[in-house]
Amino acid sequence: MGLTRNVGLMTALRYKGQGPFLTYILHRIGGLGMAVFISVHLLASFISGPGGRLVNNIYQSWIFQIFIFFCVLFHAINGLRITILDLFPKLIPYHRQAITIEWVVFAAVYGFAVFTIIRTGLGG
Amino acid sequence: MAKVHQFDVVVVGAGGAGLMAGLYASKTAKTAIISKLYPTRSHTGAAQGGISAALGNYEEDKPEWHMYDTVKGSDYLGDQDAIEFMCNEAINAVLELEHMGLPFDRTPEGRISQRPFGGHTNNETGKPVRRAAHAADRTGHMILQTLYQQCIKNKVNFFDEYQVLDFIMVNGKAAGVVAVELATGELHTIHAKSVIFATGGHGRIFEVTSNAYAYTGDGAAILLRHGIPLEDMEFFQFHPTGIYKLGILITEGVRGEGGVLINGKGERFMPKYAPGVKDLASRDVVSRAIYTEIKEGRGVDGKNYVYLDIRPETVNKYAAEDGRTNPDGSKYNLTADQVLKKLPDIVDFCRVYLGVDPVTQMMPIQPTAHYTMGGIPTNKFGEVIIDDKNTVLPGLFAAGECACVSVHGGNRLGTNSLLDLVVFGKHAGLRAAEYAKTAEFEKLPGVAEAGSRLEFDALRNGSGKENVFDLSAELKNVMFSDVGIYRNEKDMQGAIEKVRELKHRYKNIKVGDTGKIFNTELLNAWELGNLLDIAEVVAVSAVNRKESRGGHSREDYPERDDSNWLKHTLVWNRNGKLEIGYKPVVITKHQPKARIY
Amino acid sequence: MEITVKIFRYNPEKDTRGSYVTYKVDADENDRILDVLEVIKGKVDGTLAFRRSCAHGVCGSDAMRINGRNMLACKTLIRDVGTNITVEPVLGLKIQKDLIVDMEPFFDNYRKMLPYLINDSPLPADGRERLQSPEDRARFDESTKCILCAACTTSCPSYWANGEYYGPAAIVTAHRFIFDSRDEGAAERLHILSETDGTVRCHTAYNCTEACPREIQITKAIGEVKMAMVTGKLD
Amino acid sequence: MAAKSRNLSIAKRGLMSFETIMWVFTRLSALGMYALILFGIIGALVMGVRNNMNFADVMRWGFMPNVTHVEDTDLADTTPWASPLWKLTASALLIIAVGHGVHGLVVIADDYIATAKGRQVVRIFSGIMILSMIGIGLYLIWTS
Ligand SMILES: Cc1cc2nc3c(=O)[nH]c(=O)nc-3n(C[C@H](O)[C@H](O)[C@H](O)COP(=O)(O)OP(=O)(O)OC[C@H]3O[C@@H](n4cnc5c(N)ncnc54)[C@H](O)[C@@H]3O)c2cc1C
Ligand code: HEM
Ligand code: SF4
Ligand code: F3S
Ligand code: FES
Repeated sequence: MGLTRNVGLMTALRYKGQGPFLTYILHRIGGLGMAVFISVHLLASFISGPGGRLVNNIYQSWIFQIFIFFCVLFHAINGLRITILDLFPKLIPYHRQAITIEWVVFAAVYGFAVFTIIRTGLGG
Repeated sequence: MAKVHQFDVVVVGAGGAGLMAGLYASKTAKTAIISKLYPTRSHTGAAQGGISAALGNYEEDKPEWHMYDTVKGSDYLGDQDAIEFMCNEAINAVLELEHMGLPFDRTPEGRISQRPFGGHTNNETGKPVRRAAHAADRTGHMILQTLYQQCIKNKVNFFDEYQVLDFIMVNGKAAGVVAVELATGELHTIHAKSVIFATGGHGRIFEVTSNAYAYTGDGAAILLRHGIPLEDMEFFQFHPTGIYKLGILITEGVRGEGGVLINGKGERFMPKYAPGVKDLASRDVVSRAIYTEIKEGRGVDGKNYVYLDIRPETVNKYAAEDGRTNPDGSKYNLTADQVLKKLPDIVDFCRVYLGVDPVTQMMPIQPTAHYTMGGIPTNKFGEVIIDDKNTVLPGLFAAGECACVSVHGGNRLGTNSLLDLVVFGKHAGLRAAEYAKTAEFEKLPGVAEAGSRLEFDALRNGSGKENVFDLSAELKNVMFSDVGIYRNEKDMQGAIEKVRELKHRYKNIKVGDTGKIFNTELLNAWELGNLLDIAEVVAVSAVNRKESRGGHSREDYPERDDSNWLKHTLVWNRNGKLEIGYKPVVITKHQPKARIY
Repeated sequence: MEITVKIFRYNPEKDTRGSYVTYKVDADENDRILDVLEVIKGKVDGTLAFRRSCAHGVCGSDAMRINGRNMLACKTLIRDVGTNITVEPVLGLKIQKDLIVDMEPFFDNYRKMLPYLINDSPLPADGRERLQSPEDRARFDESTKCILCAACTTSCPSYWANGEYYGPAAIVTAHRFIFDSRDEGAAERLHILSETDGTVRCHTAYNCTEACPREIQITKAIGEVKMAMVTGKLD
Repeated sequence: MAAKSRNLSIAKRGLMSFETIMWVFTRLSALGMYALILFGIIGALVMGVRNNMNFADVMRWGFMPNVTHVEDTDLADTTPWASPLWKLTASALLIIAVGHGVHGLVVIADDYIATAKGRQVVRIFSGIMILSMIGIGLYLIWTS
């Protein structure tokens, strides 16, 4: 009797949380992305050989760099915000403003990085 | 067959009264609390303003003054022995709540903070006194939570979301109740030695009401069907300040903090009606004043509402005019910030439901049905009385808004209800446990729940066309307009006929939901049956009382008539016919005199 | 004005899964969603099941998902959400019928927080109240506002993922006592909350704070509890 | 009446639980990583990369100051970039990041796995992962 309590991924993503919910999801994706990237990267470098080189070549392609840079930058900037707010809970009511600032900083740094990656990527 | 449970004491209702009774009964007896709502959803949680006790934390105050104010507030219909008992117990009751953890607001010295409330005065000067202990404007919420928490701590048994349908009486004694488990539709018989009813009021018989959907008078209606009388049902309190159209309550605390009522012409009108305490007069007085203003064409835009104004500049202007001072003698000065701090929920209600910000705008208000003064007659130990000789029905108790002790008489003072719950809830619990110690379990009849099952089946299988929603809308409408703030013979007779017609049509009701799990349609239909029964009693009692007293104001008998009507009404249901009787009022210290504020 | 309301329907006695049914009803822009549900139940389909009591946002009965977010049906007006409305039960609790979900796990978590004042010291000798300064009282004022509606807990992605998490509402309850200067049970509560299903399950997703109809700064309260765990400071 | 200052002594509340310690570690390691990354970027600037490296490469170096990360750039001489100072910095970053990252994975796993047994498996697995990744990482840093 009764439907289960399970919440499917799609249902969860369709929940209309606000900006902070989005940053939570992106932070998680970023962290997971980096963790996977770093482990694979380490293993690949360790094994080296053709397989390892293939992996590292993929990693060095500019398309992949754009993705991993997103993970790193977003996670780092958002992580700093989380850390600050966590250590000073009094600031939490201002999280909306904090997130706005965070997006501005992120957009500037990430935009510049993507620009140079693409330029070098296409240029040679 | 229904499931059978056995407890020494069973409490029906988990509001302030039920939890307090359960808490105290459980100290010595095996106790269960049954509630159709999760306990924290009970209507006690809606109470805003405060709970009264002559703590004197700001200025001199005495239980005797509290008693006199309550007697006067009741328009001398309250039983003075019970009132004296309650007012004396008040101080310890409030302190006990604090000891249980209730987060009252605090004075600068760290004591419980108190605010003025309508009808509470210093008897020597006649000036309002700070008697209402409060936790912001959610005192009831905090009482409800604190008591529920104490019950958890004391491991009281809860039957949450079980609706009691019937009372089991064997050999003239209480033997238990029948309840339906909402989640499964299953019937349960709860066998008990003592049964305490604490099911709250029946304000849902009126259209504009501050009362919850759950306020359908279940307890009173169930007992009425078992031949137990209901007392003083003509007395229903209309609170002067409900949000226009919605009826949501704006606490009297707003006026306690200095808010004033303003009519359509922009005038403050209360000084005309109550020159002494003005906007802080007793509720019936203020409600009638508003109604009179509206009737004489001074409502806002000619409509049936006026304004309540808590904007600091207005408050300070009139406070200066009235010579109001702080306890230390300095000039009273309210700031916008204080409004937000002391009345956060009110500010929130106005913003959400009216789109009005009370700090800068006036609130449109109209009187709203609010509180059931009458109810199941009890003595001051919560024992239910079944006749004019104060005969007790062994094992049956009632407390809270569903009961009539009577401490509120013709009109309840603000904050006295929460006090009533705590004081009489406690004593009902203690008495019930004590009774259970010596009493034996009565043998249950063969199929105790048969009656309820039949009742349900009749509703469920009804082939009729009548719709619950329409019937209840018609009922509320006629009760509000014809048995409302002002009453007269002709309208009320019409209302009685209408109610009887509705009762007739009710037999033809259609319930579309045939399921068992959360069949809320069926339960709503059953509750409508209670509303109809109660409404009839209210209207019949009201027509019968040919005078004006407290909340009962008749246009055709505008004066109070102590020589004929200084007595309680009792109404029995004898085989479907209502019979009226009377009970004397207990008068000890204060002889009736004119009631002027 | 005619509005369109799409409601999640599930009758455990007939259906194996839920479905959406669309209703068109007349309403005023100042009507509450609860009023609309009442009209649908009263006039169109009586089998529609939902909880409600106070109808003005103080009892916590009617948290549900309205247009994809948790809200109280009685505190949400048509004018706030428009005329195309979707109403669904909250997430993360078992659906029992239509908009009614099983609240037991929610209250179980509440009870795990030792939700009562713990103070074994003797009462003041004069039998009067325990003293508390207005500042100390203000310290936990916000968390006393909680009406246990579950809007927060059922909006929390951590709670969706894992029903063992005590959830924001329980932590708000704990906060109400931990920061009450009269209470002496803080150590016990912090101990309970420092386990794997306690505050570490909160990843500051803020859905709870956004959902709370009482406007409690829940994430802040959780943050304060976390810091109390680390520093032992209770003021 | 004045506000009361309340403190729970360690004796009263006991030591922090593992979860709380790791919660603190995650924040401190985040700050630590910031410090090391900043150190790396400043170092890169001091070593005069302005004309020979693009912004993205500087960032890459910052996030892991290992010489292999600058081998594909236009730098004429990478010897200073392979100094023990940078190897130490890289090692510190590696250890902190792996601890932080793998514990992060445990946190995510705990969100979805609620049984005591499942959680134990995750913890054992994460221990193995931390040790092997740090081992491999150190090996790579000090042999390149
Ligand atoms: C908006 C508002 C503001 C108020 N403000 C104040 C104030 O400031 N001061 C003051 O003193 N008073 C105030 N009052 C009045 C006071 O709050 C109520 O009179 C009081 O709370 C009633 O408490 P109770 O315990 O009798 O009933 P409730 O708290 O309503 O409890 C009734 C209980 O009975 C249960 N129940 C009902 N029927 C059944 C059934 N058939 N089967 C099982 N269970 C059932 C319900 O589930 C509920 O748990 C206010 C009232 C309102 C509406
Ligand atoms: C400057 C760098 C970094 C900062 C400031 C940072 C900050 C944080 C913070 C504050 C958290 C806790 C989030 C929470 O509890 O809600 C976190 C979680 C996490 N971090 Fe990092 N981090 C950084 C680098 C990394 C790196 C390099 C990795 C990968 C190896 C990583 C992987 C993770 C993972 C997997 C989580 C768990 C995610 C989650 O709980 O949703 N982080 N990080
Ligand atoms: S914290 Fe807010 S959202 Fe959560 S249960 Fe309490 S009132 Fe509801
Ligand atoms: S939504 Fe959940 S993750 Fe934390 S901030 Fe609220 S409890
Ligand atoms: S009905 Fe009480 S909160 Fe909505």
